[in-house]
Amino acid sequence: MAYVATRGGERAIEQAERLFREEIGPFDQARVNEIKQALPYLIDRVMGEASLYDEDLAALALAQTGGEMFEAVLLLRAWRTTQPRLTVASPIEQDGLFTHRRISAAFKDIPGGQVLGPTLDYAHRILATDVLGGATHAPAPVEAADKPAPAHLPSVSAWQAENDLVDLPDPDPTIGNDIPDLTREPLLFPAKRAHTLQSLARAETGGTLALGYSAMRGYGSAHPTVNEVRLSEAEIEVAHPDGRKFSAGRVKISQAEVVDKKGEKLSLGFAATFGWNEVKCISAATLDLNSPGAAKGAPTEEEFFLYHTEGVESSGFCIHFKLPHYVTFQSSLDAMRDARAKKAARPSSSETEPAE
Amino acid sequence: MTRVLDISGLTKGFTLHHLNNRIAAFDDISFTVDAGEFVLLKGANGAGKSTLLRTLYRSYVPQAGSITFQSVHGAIDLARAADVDIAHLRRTEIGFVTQFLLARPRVSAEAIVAEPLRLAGVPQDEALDQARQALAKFGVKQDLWRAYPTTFSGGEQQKVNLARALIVPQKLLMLDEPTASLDANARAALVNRLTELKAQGTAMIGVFHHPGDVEKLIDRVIDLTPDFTPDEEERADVAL
Amino acid sequence: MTLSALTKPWEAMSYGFLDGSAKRELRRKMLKSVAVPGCQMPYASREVPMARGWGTGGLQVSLTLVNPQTRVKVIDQGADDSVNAASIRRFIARVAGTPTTMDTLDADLIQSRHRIPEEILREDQILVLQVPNPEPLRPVQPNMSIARQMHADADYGRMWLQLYEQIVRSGRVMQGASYPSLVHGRHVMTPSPIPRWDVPKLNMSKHLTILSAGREKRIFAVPPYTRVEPLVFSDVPYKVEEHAHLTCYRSGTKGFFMNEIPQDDSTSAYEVSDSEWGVKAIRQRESEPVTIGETWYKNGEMPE
Amino acid sequence: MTLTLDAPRIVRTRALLQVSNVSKSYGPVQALRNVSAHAYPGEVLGIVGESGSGKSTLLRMMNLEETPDQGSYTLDLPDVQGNLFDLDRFARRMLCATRIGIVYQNPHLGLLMKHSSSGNVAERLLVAGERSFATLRAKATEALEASEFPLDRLDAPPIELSGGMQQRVQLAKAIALEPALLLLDEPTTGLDVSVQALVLDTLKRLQQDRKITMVIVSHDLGVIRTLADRVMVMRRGEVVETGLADQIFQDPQHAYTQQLVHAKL
Amino acid sequence: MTDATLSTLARADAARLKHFAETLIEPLGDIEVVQSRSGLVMLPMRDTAQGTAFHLGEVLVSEAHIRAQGRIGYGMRRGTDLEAAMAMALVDLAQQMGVSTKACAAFCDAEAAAQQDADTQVLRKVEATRVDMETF
Amino acid sequence: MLTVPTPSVSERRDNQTFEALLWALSRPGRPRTLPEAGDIPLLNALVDRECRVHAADPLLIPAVLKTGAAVAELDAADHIFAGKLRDLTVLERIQLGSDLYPDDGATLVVHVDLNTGPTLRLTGPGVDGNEELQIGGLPDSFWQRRAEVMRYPTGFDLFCVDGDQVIGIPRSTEIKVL
Repeated sequence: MAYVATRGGERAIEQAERLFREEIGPFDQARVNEIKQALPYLIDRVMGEASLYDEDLAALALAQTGGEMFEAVLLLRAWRTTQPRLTVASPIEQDGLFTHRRISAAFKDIPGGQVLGPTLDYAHRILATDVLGGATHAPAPVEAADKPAPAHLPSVSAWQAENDLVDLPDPDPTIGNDIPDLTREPLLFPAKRAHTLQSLARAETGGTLALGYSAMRGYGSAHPTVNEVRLSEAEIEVAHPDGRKFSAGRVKISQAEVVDKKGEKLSLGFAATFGWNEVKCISAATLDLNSPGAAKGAPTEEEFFLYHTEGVESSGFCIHFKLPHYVTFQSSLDAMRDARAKKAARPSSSETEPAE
Repeated sequence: MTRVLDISGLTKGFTLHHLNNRIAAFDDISFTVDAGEFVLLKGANGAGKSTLLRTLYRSYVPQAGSITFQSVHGAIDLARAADVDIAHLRRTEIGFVTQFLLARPRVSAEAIVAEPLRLAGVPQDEALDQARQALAKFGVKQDLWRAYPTTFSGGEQQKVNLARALIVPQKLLMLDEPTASLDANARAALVNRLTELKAQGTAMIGVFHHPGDVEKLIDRVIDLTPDFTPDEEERADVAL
Repeated sequence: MTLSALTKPWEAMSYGFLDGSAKRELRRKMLKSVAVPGCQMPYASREVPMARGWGTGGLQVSLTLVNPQTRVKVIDQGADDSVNAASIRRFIARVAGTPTTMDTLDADLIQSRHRIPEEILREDQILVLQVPNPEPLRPVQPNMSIARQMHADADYGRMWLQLYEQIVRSGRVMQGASYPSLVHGRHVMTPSPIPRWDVPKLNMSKHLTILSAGREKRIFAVPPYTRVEPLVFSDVPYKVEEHAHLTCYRSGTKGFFMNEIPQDDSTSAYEVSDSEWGVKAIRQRESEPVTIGETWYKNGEMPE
Repeated sequence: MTLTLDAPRIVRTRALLQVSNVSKSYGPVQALRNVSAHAYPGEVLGIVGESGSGKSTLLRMMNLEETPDQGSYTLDLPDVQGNLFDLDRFARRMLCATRIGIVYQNPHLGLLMKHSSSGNVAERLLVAGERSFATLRAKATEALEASEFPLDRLDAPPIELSGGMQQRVQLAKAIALEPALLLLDEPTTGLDVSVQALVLDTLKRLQQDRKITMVIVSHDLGVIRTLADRVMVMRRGEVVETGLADQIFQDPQHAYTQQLVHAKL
Repeated sequence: MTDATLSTLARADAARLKHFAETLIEPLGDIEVVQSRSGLVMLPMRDTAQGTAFHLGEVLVSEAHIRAQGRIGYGMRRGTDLEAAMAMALVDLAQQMGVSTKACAAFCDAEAAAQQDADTQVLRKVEATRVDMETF
Repeated sequence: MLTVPTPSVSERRDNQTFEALLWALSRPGRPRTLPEAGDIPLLNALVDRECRVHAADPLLIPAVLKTGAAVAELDAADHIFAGKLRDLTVLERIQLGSDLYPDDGATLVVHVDLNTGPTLRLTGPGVDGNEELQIGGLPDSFWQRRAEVMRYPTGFDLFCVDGDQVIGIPRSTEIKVL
């Protein structure tokens, strides 16, 4: 072949990926296990945003991407596409949750009590620098109580409903395949509530916090009070072919309920996600609380926050600007040069002067 | 003579809801007016003279009786005629003259005088021409014709008003103290114009503070005393 | 017998990466988008192992269409050898075992970002265009629900107004790529960010074009022999880029869309954007056997 | 206590606009109750009433932006037949685009604030199908000129203009296609008094020059008095009184109208 | 009501479960494998504000579906351990067919007790974080 | 990291069926060959648990259920396998979508006899100029009624199946009966 076009692309992309991977180095089952054990909250965040629950795969994704969160989430999301959907579990009900942490800011004490569970809320945020000097940081053991806490705790809003402070909803009878599914149906507006909550469950934590924070600071119409925050484990209730229901295991979930105190009764905002991630749930619940009646284009408007907290889409769009755009750029340059030439050739007149 | 107006049993009073009060203005009035006839309404201050004029013009709605007007379209009862018919008659057959001009910003004196002609379908140029003649007759100086009457003195505004109100020859004309505080020249011009209109057959009903101004025109006097009067001050505003 | 003998080996993925239900949904939506040319059809858009915005929409369409016999060509900015094109081509071949080609004439399926090849596509070829922003109304109406209603109403006044404004401000229509075009006289579409040069190639073409936006989850199509009319004023004609007179400094070919290559001496050189066309021209010049197809543009002019 | 009026006998032309027995509820709130209104060709109908009286809802219905629960709406125009509330979205849009102009109190509702003023006017022509740039430009200029808009600001975006100028752009947009009906929703509310007078004057002039039928909604009696031939008084979704403008202002019959007029005088 | 035995098996220690299930294969005889795969289970949750059921996401599970003499053995567990799911199905099948009944029951009881014990340990620690609100 | 997967038999068949359907709908009036005769290949290539299907022939229902789709009445179905049409009921009840969502218009599959019956002249997208063909086995005035019930872009899309031959007629096609 006399002429060979420069085919640098193929080689370059191969080597570029190698360069990235070289820095991370080899990874194996041991590294995956280490990540899984050492970084459970990071694992939770990846599982939540990927909306795929499996600690091993999440740890693998983190190992494979060197902890690049957006890449790790994308890996898991994409991998989901190859797996068949086997069934839809029964909806998780709050009163069936195996609860590790449950607090409310609305009352000093609540039925079932304020149970702090695992949290750093009151920890002194001091770096354990002595570890760098060779010390081992061993956490002090929990002094377990004699009696176990009740596994299931009542909901704060149930008490509020009994006292006519809030209207509790009629349970939605939708189950199984009839529950709207964002991953199979396009998101259209006004969004179905099931789509909104599902989208928030898989939303990117930082983006959700940013928009939720804007609503908390005053760009929303309602000021949230945390009615209830829970960290718990939920059973995956599925059915044997012969009809017997059983739990196929447990997954960690977090949920938040925030409350607005305007009007005659309290109104509630809600969010939940896979894994333990309180900040995301409180932010998302605040968005949910503020979305009714929000102005078009406001951060609390459902179309705005649902589109802009979708991490895989937003990060993908952001990095796609690195792709060559020289054809479109050329097309615009052509128009720009021609417009300039036209302007130079013509005495300026008020009729065609730019208005700005 | 041709009958223009036949008023029969006309009654008007005012219900003032906020005072929970009903005030009678006049009761069971009947008279007729012929073409070219000038009727002067007389009576003590507040005897209902202006009220009667406005009722005939339908700025006030009568409560009983009839006002049969011989329009070019045939006889029509102004007490019951549809609003749209009244509006049409006001543009074509029935005029109302007061001493007040409702000037509008940025409308020249000549344009405001020409307006009734234009509304009656006279082409712009011709209407302006007639308007200038009328302004001249009422003694408005030529350099004011294209100026905005909003800036004029009261007296000058009144002249513009008369020129406007009398420019279209109407079949029936109501005159509500048009001469008040008018200077002698303008008063003469007014009388001239009214004489012209009377000769053309316009029937006129007028209220004059100084009836002497129009003495030569008066054919008949109708005395409305001793009818009770509504509070005229409160409703001093008059339509265009 | 042991437990491991009873248990099946773990299957890595399905043919063409997408599972069956994803393919079926895409098939249904492709049919609807052919039935209503230029109308954006919402679809679920699965996540694929590529970042959103890098051709995931086009990729899902290609993965649904291919079989092991489908000869696939992938271009980005007109070039087969651009990094993203190479990556997508490699991916399709890897998950669907398809043969690949760079020759437009050999391809059954062409997935492209931002260009339509210069050689006329045949009836049996399918062009898949990657679309970042499927909504032509977005510049005038960022709210997608309102924009959808505007399409439903064929309410395109704002679209025209945008062109009016550009002429008023700049003396000409400033739209570069993605020139809004009316399809079958009913729906305005943005034909992916192809240059103005390429839009007339969609009008009454012999091939089927499918446009897919993965991130925005919209798919639309231009069937063969369908009117695609760029929005223009009756007295301000449509203008393609002024590339007709430019010559490719590498292949010597002239009358096609060019890439401008800035030179050290602050001048510009030009290189034909359709890389394979350039390769063919060079081969022909060097007397190699090469089949060159008919081109849409002849001497830099699009025949009526 | 007043006499019942006869049907028109002299003016036999049909009303251009006829809204009949319109009712509309929003949940428990009855916004309009059995409301009828009409306007003859070239007539200016004024609608007054406090906020919440239903006057703006009625105007939006006349602009086919809302549909009542019951009632009908006709326009006596060639090619326009039947109850307009029965028209589908398409037909409504085309009718509004070509035959009805509207000026909103809030210019943001009627204008694209960042587009050129001429473009705002041109948009209406574009919606109606005009596709020649030169014609668009000429007609937009003409309409802006007729609205007494300064032509040296032709391509300035409304956001850079004063409130009065913004209303002139709205007006130009509304009249660009010589509409049969011009709807004005509080067109001068919020403007300085002096600017208000100028805008009203432009409206009056346009009305006289072009004989456009107008419906003007305002809570400002001064505005209604300046422009309207006939006035309709609304309260709590109902029409309490209609009449010639001078009659409504000088001899209001209904207690509510009296209260309104006396408050103003 | 959920089936306690199946739930116990789904959470049972994978190594112990597989080890035990191997012992059931011989006595069970001919087994037809209908399904052995990994896949996703959609996990919906009910929103406490409006009662709407929505999807939290998908849980990766392994599934085994086996048949013998008209009976169905079924296993579904979290994770990609297809063998563990198969082991669960084998225990389920054995219990239905009356194979190694006592051993199965003993295995399940032991696992259930272990799980119960683990939960209690967790909840005792959780209880330690309860705030005593009667401060005066 | 992984090996190239190969298509299964069903994967291959669905792919071929869709290729034929897409080609046929893109070229209204021009027949295309399906990998197998009848409704089944269409059903398997297009339909799954997200669909609502109406099947006139009860013998088709097990195949529908196997796809996971719900069986639906005519006016709730997104895919209608009407078999041999005896009357025009289907045209009165079929979903046509809306201006907002034209894609909600149903897909209708009917059995016809090609090369018999009235001659039709097709124009519209996908047709180069015009296309003439004969489609028999449909009720009288089928084409007239089709034109009456649809207002573009709402409407339904039609596949006419004769053995292993399929003809696609999208809603955008205008049909004149000669």
